[in-house]
Amino acid sequence: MPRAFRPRRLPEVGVPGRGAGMMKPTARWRERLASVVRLFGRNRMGLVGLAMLGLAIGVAVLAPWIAPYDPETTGRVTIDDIYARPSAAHLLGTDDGGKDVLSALVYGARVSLVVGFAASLISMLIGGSVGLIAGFYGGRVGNLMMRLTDIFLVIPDLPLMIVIVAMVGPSLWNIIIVIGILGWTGTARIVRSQALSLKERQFVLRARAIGAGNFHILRRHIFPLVLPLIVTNTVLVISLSILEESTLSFLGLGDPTTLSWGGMLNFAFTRGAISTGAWWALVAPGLGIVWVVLGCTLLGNALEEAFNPRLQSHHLQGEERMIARPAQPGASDA
Amino acid sequence: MTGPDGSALPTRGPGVLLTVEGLCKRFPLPRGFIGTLTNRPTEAVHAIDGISFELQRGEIMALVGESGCGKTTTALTLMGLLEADEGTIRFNGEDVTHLGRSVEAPRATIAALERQSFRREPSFQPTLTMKDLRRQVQMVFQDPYESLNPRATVFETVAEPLEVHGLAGTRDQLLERVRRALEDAGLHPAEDYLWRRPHELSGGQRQRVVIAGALVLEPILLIADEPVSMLDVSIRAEILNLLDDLRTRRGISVLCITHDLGTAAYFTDRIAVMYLGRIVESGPTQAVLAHPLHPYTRALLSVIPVPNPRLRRKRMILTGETPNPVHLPRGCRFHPRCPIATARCAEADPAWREVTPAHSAACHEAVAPG
Amino acid sequence: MSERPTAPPLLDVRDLTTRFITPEGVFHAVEGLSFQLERGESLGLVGESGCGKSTAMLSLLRLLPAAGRIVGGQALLDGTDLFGLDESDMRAVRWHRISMIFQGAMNAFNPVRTVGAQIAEALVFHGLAQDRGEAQPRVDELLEMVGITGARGSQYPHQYSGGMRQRAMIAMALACSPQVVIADEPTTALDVMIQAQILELLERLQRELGLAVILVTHDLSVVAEVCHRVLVMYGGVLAESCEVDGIFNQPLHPYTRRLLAAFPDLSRPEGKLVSIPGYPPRLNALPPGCRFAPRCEEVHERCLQERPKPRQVLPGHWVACHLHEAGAANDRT
Amino acid sequence: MARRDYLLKRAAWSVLTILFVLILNFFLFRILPGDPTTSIAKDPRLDADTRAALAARFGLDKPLVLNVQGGGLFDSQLFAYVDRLAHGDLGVSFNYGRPVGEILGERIGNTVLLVLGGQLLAIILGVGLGLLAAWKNRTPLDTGAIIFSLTAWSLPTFWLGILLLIIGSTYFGLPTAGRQTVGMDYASVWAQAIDVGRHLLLPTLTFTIVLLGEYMLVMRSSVLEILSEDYILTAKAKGLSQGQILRHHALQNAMLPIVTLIALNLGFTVAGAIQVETVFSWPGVGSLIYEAVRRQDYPVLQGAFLVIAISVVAANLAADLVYGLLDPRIKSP
Repeated sequence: MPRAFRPRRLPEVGVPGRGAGMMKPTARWRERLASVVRLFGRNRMGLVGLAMLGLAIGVAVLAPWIAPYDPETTGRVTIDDIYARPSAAHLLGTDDGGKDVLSALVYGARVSLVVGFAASLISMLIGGSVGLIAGFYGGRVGNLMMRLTDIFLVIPDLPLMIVIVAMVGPSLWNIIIVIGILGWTGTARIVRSQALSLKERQFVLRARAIGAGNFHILRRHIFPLVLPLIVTNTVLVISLSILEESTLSFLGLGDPTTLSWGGMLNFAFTRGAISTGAWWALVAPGLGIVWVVLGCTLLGNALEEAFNPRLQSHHLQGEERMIARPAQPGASDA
Repeated sequence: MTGPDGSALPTRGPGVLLTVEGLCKRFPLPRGFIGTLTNRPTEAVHAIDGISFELQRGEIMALVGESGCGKTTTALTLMGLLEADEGTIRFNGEDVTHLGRSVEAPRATIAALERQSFRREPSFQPTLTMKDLRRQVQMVFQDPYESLNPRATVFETVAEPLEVHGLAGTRDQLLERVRRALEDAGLHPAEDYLWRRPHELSGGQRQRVVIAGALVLEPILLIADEPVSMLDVSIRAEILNLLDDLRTRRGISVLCITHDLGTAAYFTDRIAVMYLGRIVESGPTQAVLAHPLHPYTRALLSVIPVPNPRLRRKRMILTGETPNPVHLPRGCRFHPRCPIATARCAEADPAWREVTPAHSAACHEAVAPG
Repeated sequence: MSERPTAPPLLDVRDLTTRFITPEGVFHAVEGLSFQLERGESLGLVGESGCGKSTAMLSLLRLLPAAGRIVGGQALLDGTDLFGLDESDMRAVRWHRISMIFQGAMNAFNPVRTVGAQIAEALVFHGLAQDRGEAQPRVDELLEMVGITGARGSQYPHQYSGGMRQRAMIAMALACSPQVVIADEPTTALDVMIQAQILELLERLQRELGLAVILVTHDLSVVAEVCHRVLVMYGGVLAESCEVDGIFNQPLHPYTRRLLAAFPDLSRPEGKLVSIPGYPPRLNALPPGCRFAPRCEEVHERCLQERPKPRQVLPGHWVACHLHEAGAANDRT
Repeated sequence: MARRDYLLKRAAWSVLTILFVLILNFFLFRILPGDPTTSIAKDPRLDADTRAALAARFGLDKPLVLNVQGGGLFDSQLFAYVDRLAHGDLGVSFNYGRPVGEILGERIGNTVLLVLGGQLLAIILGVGLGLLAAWKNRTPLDTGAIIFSLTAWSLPTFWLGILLLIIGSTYFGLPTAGRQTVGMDYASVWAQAIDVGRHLLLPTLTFTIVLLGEYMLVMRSSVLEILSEDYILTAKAKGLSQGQILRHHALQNAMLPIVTLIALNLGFTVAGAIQVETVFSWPGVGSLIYEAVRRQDYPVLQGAFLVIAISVVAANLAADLVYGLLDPRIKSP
């Protein structure tokens, strides 16, 4: 009743039994899952993102069967093979070493995805736990963690990554670890603020009044409500990690033993692809990065909408359609 | 009744359940950055400032006051969710004031408690722990929209207290106890509600689920903080009647915290009126309504709207708002807003007096009716 | 009030019908609501949450959310149909002729602008002052009228207490000297003492300024205290409407009677509070007959099939109930 | 919290962060493998005396953090480092053989020019577009703006730079590298400014597009939230037009999260600068880092990181101060 001033929520109505109450828990789980899928399905952009990501994963897994050439072995290279235009033999042309760009592109998907998933897993674990501890437990340890997060939030990531990778040496694992341990601050901040507001909620107070301890409350009331947020955030962190990996590789800090999209661009950029007009060597790997990152971004965006549905409209909308009565000039019958 | 050490307790009748004496709770205000550096003395909000009352077994008592008078702080302190700065809380004769700090009792003690509840065996007086206290004192919160975890099913919510206290037993036993609690709270058939989530329930049903969650531990005291103020008028009565019912059938005592004197009048035995962290008047409901002793109670009564236009009467409207309990006024804390204040009121804090039997007030001017 | 007015009413709402078009279906929020408001009259609009009372008021000012559609009816303000105006003419009507006091004034003020500036804004936009400076004396006057010293006008909403914010909201509503003030649950979130202060203020201003006030509330007793006439809504339709005394001392609609019994009444505390079992109707799946029929104790076969129309069963006393067809009203005294 | 308190707290906080950066920087270069001074002093091919002499020369014989063996508690590598920094000594570049401070000083202006221009454009466009998209929520315009923003966000900065470089040089004849045309004699300052501007065009555009997406998305969701607030309904009820509501009520409130975002985004901006400068050979700090990485010029790397980190902290503080000015809830409690 005090919510009358919020008509955008639509009049609240009592919810008499819908028969749903009779269902078994498993059936209700399926129903819930279905409702998330339905909500998600309404967002076309999310479906597109999911498809893009799925295709990239498929390509990465099936790389040996898809790629027309083996990127490791280089046959005899003649001058004509270097930066050869796209042709039937090389659908996307060749690169500065005379190798097939398409094959490198297919195998490069593996590096991007592995770095993206592994690094964001690390970020999620660190960020999620720091955020939960800082937000929920508070106290001295929580406060310290909060401060530390604030400091790491301010320190620019990429310069620090460059410095560390330059010094420890660019191996795939080093890159994953560095991206992972520097990418957690965003997650920590979001999880922290969510946990902070959740712990003030009345159902947490109720749990305390029952006699529940911190761990119980964390497990039963905080974590399940923070989880969707962590998942959504992780998807976005994957795209960020992939971007960061490609940037490091482009700057010459990629793992020299594996060929990533960023590394392909680095070679093309530093070895005259621009001046030779070999646009295919530049465009193809870049599109690869955009494909995967955009897929993740669209998916993350859709997940956010699904978990945290936004309002359909705001106060400045619907003015023109508000009067919808049939025209009745001068109708007076009262 | 006597306390655990054999000393006489200030009891009235055989069944004093809860005794609160001189309870104080202050919240220090943040001093700010400069304040901390210069070590400025810390100011504090005097949320509750020396309240005392008794609650009998099987009694429903209302603690009435406006927002900011400290009634919710009182509830949280009684629940052990806040620790009192001064004063004592005795539950069943035992001092439970600082249980929040104590270590948990060994499992054997808890097992003993399970076998012998206080109600059946008043002579048995083991040392209480916080966890035991939590089993016997349960709370119902104001906002049923907020006091349920939106992701948890009704079953999970109601079963949670049993799990926390390690009383879950087998799945079937658990289900049975949850079902019984739901039925007791007026949700029947319980099967219809077990697997619903809060958004599938109406406001009244949610509040019933909260009450079921409190009942499942079979408490002997229920602290209800504004149990109906967020509900539609047409369903308030069913919740209030449910509380009344629990008292009649189970002998559960209820401490109802509310701002609504009108509602309190309907189902409570006794009313205590709070103003600025203190109880200013307390007595049997009928006596307080018929002959309010304290001017603040009189004012509160006069402004409660009565749904009968023929009874429009002179309202006694106090000016201003309840002051901030940081700097308490000298003398009687009500005197700056009091319509009958005298010079004496600005000087001396009035003593707590029993004006007529069981009906007391803290006012210099309070006189027995007639 | 009881004497028949000769002049046409100030506000004449006829057959107002408002719906919400949503993915969950069409919500029949207000259906065929008619009422009149006389000059200087105070009308109470009572009902539980979701009964359509706020929607009806927002419809008058055409402030519905985007899903809202006014699908029928007229709202004649001094003979002009508000629903026939174009948007810019409607803007001129808002606040200048009909203003609104919102519930929860906490959120009704912009947090980053001073209270004074927000009151002055209304004056400037309606051409009652050239600029902020020229509006200042009027802003001070308005604030003082509601008991706030003018100097506090330069403060921000968060520096006000709840009661003061509600006073400031009233001051803002009166800025352009409107003929009609709609007060939507003006005291719901406030303490009893502050509620009494605000109600007293509203009563005083209404008397002194000759305002016509529509008081929207769920609280029957508030209406009993301050209104001349009452309109009870249930499930989007009118249930009963008459002078305030009639509603409380001769309620005809079963819903009104049940609702009265659910209210605590300090003048007869020996009575027992009774709740109304069941739920209000879902506005996107309405029963075919009377909307109260599923909860009604006196339900008949007819109630389940046919919707009752509002009828005047006593002078000035309208009821929408099959039990009270014309002439059937004499069974109660 | 009083404003003075807020400002002091933020300032103290920034100092603490800078201290942390200093210590981090020190340890990074002492502990991680790869620092040549450390490795030389440990080179097993040298005899023990030479190693000791080298270590003494670089101060590596001293304890790392605190000297507890005697000779003063602060006679350690850490405090020697801090002492050198305090005198503006950032070491000598391996590659250029000149003090790092000097090299950075020459280049920092160019980076600021680039970053500032790109930021300003991105903020103006992002805020405008975000406001528009939110206002026209769920229309094709809104969808288009979202898709554009998400795509822009997903573009690797360096790749976008390369694309624009190819397009700009092929079709528009724009210069592709450096700050100005090499060996050009300028007739006037004006002519020089035009030349620099032509060089600046593509890098700034790259920068703007990359930043634009996020600003737009945040502005959009921030405005959406504000336009759903109760005070917007109040403003509408007051008779304000849509444009007036957007200008007077939505814009300032929505800017608050943008200010925070700008502060948080500075690290991202720096990352963008490194990439853009690398692609366009823009003689700023970013391309200096790129060169230092290729040539393993550690003193330059260390110095550049320190300068960047401190500037970001300082800019963050500035953003905090602006926030304090914009939000009255901090200004006057």
